[in-house]
Amino acid sequence: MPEKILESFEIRRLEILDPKGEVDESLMPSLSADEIKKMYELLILSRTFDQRAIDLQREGRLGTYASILGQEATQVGSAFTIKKSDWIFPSFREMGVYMTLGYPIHQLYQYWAGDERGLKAPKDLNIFPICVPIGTQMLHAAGAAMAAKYKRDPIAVITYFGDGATSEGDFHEAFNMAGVFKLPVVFICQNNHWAISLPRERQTAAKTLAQKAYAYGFEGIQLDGNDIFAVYKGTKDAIEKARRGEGPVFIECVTYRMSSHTTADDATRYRSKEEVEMWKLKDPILRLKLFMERKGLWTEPYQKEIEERSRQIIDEAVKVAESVEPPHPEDMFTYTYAKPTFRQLKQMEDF
Amino acid sequence: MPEKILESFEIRRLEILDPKGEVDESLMPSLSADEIKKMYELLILSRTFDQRAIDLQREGRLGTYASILGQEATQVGSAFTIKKSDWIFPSFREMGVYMTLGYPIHQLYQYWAGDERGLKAPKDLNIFPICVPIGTQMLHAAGAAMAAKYKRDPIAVITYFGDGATSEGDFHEAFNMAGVFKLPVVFICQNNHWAISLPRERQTAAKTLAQKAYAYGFEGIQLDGNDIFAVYKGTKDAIEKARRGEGPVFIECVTYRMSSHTTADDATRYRSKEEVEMWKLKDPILRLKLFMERKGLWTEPYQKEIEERSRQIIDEAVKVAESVEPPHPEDMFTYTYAKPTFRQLKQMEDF
Amino acid sequence: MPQLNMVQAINLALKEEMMRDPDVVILGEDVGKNGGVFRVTEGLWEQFGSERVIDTPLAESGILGISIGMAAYGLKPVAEIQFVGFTYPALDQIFSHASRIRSRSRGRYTCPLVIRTPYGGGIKAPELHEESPEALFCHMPGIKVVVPSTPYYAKGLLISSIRDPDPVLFLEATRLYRLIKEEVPEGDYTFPLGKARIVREGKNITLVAWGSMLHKVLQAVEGYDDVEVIDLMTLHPFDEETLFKSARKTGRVIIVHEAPKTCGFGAELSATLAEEAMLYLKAPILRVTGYDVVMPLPKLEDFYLPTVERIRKAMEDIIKY
Amino acid sequence: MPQLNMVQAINLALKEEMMRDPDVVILGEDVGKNGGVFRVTEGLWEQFGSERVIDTPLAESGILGISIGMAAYGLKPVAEIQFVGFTYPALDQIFSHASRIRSRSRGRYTCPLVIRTPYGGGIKAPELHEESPEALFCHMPGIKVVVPSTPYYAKGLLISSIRDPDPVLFLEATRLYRLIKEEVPEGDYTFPLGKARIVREGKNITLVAWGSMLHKVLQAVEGYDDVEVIDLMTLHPFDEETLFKSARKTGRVIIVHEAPKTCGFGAELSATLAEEAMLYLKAPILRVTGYDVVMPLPKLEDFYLPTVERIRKAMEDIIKY
Ligand SMILES: Cc1ncc(C[n+]2csc(CCOP(=O)(O)OP(=O)(O)O)c2C)c(N)n1
Ligand SMILES: Cc1ncc(C[n+]2csc(CCOP(=O)(O)OP(=O)(O)O)c2C)c(N)n1
Ligand SMILES: [Mg+2]
Ligand SMILES: [Mg+2]
Repeated sequence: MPEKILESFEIRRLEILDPKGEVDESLMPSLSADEIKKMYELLILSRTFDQRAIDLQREGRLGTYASILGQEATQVGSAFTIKKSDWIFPSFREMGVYMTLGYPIHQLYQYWAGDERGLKAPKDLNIFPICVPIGTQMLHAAGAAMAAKYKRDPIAVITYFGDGATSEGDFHEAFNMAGVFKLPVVFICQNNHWAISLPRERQTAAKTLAQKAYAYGFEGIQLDGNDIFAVYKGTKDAIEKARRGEGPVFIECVTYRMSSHTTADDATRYRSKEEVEMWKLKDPILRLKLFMERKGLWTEPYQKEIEERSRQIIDEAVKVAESVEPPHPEDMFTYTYAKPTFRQLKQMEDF
Repeated sequence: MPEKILESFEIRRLEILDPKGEVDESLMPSLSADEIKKMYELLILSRTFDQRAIDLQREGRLGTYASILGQEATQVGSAFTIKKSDWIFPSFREMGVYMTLGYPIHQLYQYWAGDERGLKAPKDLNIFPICVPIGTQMLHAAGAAMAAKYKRDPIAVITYFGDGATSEGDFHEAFNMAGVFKLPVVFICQNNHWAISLPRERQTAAKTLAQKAYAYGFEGIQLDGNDIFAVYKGTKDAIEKARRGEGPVFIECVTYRMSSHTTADDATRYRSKEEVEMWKLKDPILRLKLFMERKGLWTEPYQKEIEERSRQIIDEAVKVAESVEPPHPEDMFTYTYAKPTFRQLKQMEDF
Repeated sequence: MPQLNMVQAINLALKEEMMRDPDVVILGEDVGKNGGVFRVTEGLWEQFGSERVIDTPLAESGILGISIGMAAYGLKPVAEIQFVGFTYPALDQIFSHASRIRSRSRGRYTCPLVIRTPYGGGIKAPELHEESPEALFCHMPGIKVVVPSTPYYAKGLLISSIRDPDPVLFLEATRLYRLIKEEVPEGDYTFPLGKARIVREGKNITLVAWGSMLHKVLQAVEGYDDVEVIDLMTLHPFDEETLFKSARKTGRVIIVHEAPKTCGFGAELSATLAEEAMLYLKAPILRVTGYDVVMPLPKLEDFYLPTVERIRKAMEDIIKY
Repeated sequence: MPQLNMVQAINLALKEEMMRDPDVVILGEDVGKNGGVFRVTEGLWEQFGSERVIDTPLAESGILGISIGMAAYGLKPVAEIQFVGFTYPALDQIFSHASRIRSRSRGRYTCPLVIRTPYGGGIKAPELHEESPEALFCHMPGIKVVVPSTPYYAKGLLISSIRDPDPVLFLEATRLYRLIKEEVPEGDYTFPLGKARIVREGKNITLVAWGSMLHKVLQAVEGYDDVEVIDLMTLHPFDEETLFKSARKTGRVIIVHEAPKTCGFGAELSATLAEEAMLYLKAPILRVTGYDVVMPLPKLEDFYLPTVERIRKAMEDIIKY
């Protein structure tokens, strides 16, 4: 071809830990035994939280809930590398991220029970509230990164979103801003193969989501999202790069939404049992367990112990969540503006 | 690197006619002498239209006007390949496209003088009115393409936009729709290096705009937009591909906005004389002229003749535009809905 | 005649219109195989295939933008936006294009598009799933706004909306989807856009509402004699004549809506009366509305929404006046 | 004291606030080297550099989205949207985020953001360059809406807006940018948000307007005695007290705005009066507004906009009533 070639790209995929629990030692990040156990415990805690949320929802004690089942490694593995000084802009399916960062668990239940007080992050944690309108929070992440850069704060900003979110215009504008201003932001996509009933292949005709980053002049990489070591390594590299001021990275974590979209959805209407069964074999927790067993880090009693501990933590969180006084109707008015307007003051007299 | 490579891309650039008027014969599309002369005459007509518009604006006979100076080859070359059955969704800086398609020239002046009647396309021409909100019309193109596909109409839909438009969220959503539904749409970007005062390099960190197409799973190509043969060939191939139902193509035409953004802008505030001078050497009309001269298709008398003819056409168009009765105030109401509402009927009594 | 709820009535209208006219197509998120998150399009994908019941990527501006192109080309798209709160990313396409293309092209292109979307509170759903932003759309010339309140009218109004030559925003009160069943005839019938209906006649007070609030109002007026209740049904353009007639008769008007008070659609109704029918009014025009706050999450939503008590209090106030 | 036009007064406010507070940054399309398409930010890029006067890509949702993130992080962004018609693609960020982040996070994060944007007609500009959609924003709890009418107040109101802890939409009437000069002091002064001002006192009629229409009203009342003119200045939250006081005094109210009548901000003012001050009214509340049509292109815009004649006719009607 006599035409000129202007640019060329390659899209890479990182895998370290396979479904049998074996690792590629050449890629394995350095993690102490304690760190690996901590990760494992967070995976178990996340799954315990999730199962309890579904139970509570069935009993009418929570509202509609979005399960994280199957996505725990993506969430724990990535959040594991985040520092207190970093800022995080989640979507709505990141309970494992909140928990890894130490967000008060009872507040998560409070939120899912329909109480916005659950969304008030503790002072020492720079995590934004759950974001319902899909794709919109990535721009806030870019903005925070811009502010951090302006203030010379050597932090990273991390934002989470799903495969569906990549179709929204705001995704595009956020990625473009990040590229143009070389912002310290790490975009983490939980590609769980589904956006409610739309499969990934019909969300976009691109073969990978990772390749979308090149449209904005920065790097995208695909990871096995059920491989906690790949997630950890990929996000750690990206976050450190961001903290060094070397610009954004896009990480596509390929994982799977094992349950329905939410408790209000019935995934059997639109996807095959076989697909779900196939992904069960790639379970992120099982995989880490097999690895740990091989390394002598996992035993039956250990499993029992951490399951029991998780259960206690979750029991306690539910108890606290459910013993909180219901919000006062006046609460509706308190946070519209710093000070209520004349009209609001009049309206508040109804209570 | 032990990681897997999932995909790789190369971004190509097509050039045929160089600034000295020499062509790469291996790439030269087959065009008769008459066709080439027709193209040249449309370039001259476009430039004559443009210069007159600027003069009229200075005299207060038009409103703010957006010049196409320097972009004529991109416009004439691409529109030259469009059939009457195709649909076209322009932006606002495509007077050369309208004229190549045979749009009544007096209506263009009427529009720029602030009369929406100028935007009513003749029955046999499927061109949409000028679109002011940047980037939004690409979605209409995708939608029309979807409808054509549904109706099994073997047509192509062509949409034009600028480099700035590639930053808008609607650009992203339109490209994604086109990819997912494999729509018969050709996206033509007039990358004229500037979006008002923002240079292309700060519009996006991507090295080319063409590469953005790969984020949506289809092909993007860069052309020398001042090279009418490259534009013609690139768009012809893409349009024919679309008509055959083989999906979308994105064409980045690299050209230059020789004048200020509009008559209300002063480009000397933000860009260097040197840059403008450099681009003068790449003038798209000069280049074709040199080629034609070499081929014996151009002579001084010929030039005089077509300049004179263009002037007559433009004189006539201006005369017609300015002799049209001003719109009646009631006109405001006529096209809000198919039938005016009760309230509108009451309001119309004011006139 | 079958007893249908609103989901079924709307589904029936869609099915019949698609059978009647091959240019009618449906598009949106999860409208196909999944039948829509509220199952409003259930069975249509099976019946009409994926070319006519189109699952789109997650992109609201995209959905409405391509719908506009489809409509201009000659189809009659019925686009579903999953919740009205998710029309916000698509407002530019509605305001700048759907509502203007007829005007901008001087009638050469039109936009016979229906945007169906659930609206309103009372279903204990997450943020942005319970919005009532109808007033925003009523302010934009070029679009019509329809809000059915019962299955029977939902079907007739939707058929009219699909056949209307201009874009229609068709707001479906989520709380009503499965709340009421009533007889809904099969086959063609329409209810004209721009016409209100008197649900209950009376001489003392006029209560105006639409969608889900109509039922709150009907609950509130139980046991009250001589109260007139108007179901507005089309908000833009609204039926001034019916409103004036009723106001002239009763001299007392109460407007009830879910949206925040300030600049809600109640303001327009009230201002219209204050401008053109003030002479007949015996009392101030009252508005019972949502408060001027962000719609709260489920724990407080019942306090936000107008209640039977608040409506009754307004009725007492207006009578005492 | 220097005589400044509105462009200069706003520029001065920006400059002084940037000097006072390093957290104030400006961003938008062409605001940097080019100084903004109306030159409102002229000289600021030279003075404060490209880190504080930021030329962004062409993406309005992006501009406001990143502004929200910047504001939450601790900066005080002043974002320019080139024309208010181009806020439409960014409405989701305004409605779903800027106005809600304080509420959603229960005060943990806030959004001290100013969105500056030219609005309004009378400048013979292309489509979407002359919109007056202020009412849309007034309906959304969580945001404030300010419209200055003269250079002096523009400066004071902008400084207040920048220092306000909540998001403010600051609408600058394009037609006024260079129309009037007046004395504008250098240095710090503020004018409180939420307060209207009486521009002219009178006992017979109250005329309410804001931004560019204020000047049309002032022209219209020339030669009429005893007419009171209110410049609302802040539309949301608006100064009910000043309005009530005036309405109580004159008993006759005319509201003038450029936006289409239906659901314009005039509707809220009128409805508020109809609800709370009807007893004092001697005549219907009149609205002189734009028509319910798409804002026409230059050839017809003078017919669209309220004229001195239409305002005078309303004054005569209301007096005769
Ligand atoms: C703007 C917007 N449109 C639609 C929805 C409704 N909705 C909620 S989640 C969802 C799918 C999201 O898919 P994805 O981004 O892949 O995230 P996942 O649910 O898989 O975690 C949709 C359509 C929404 N919340 N926001
Ligand atoms: C949504 C929107 N934002 C801003 C503008 C104002 N504006 C008009 S043209 C323009 C620059 C467009 O740049 P580009 O897309 O490169 O087209 P060009 O002017 O170079 O032809 C801008 C910002 C607009 N018309 N629409
Ligand atoms: Mg997903
Ligand atoms: Mg350009």
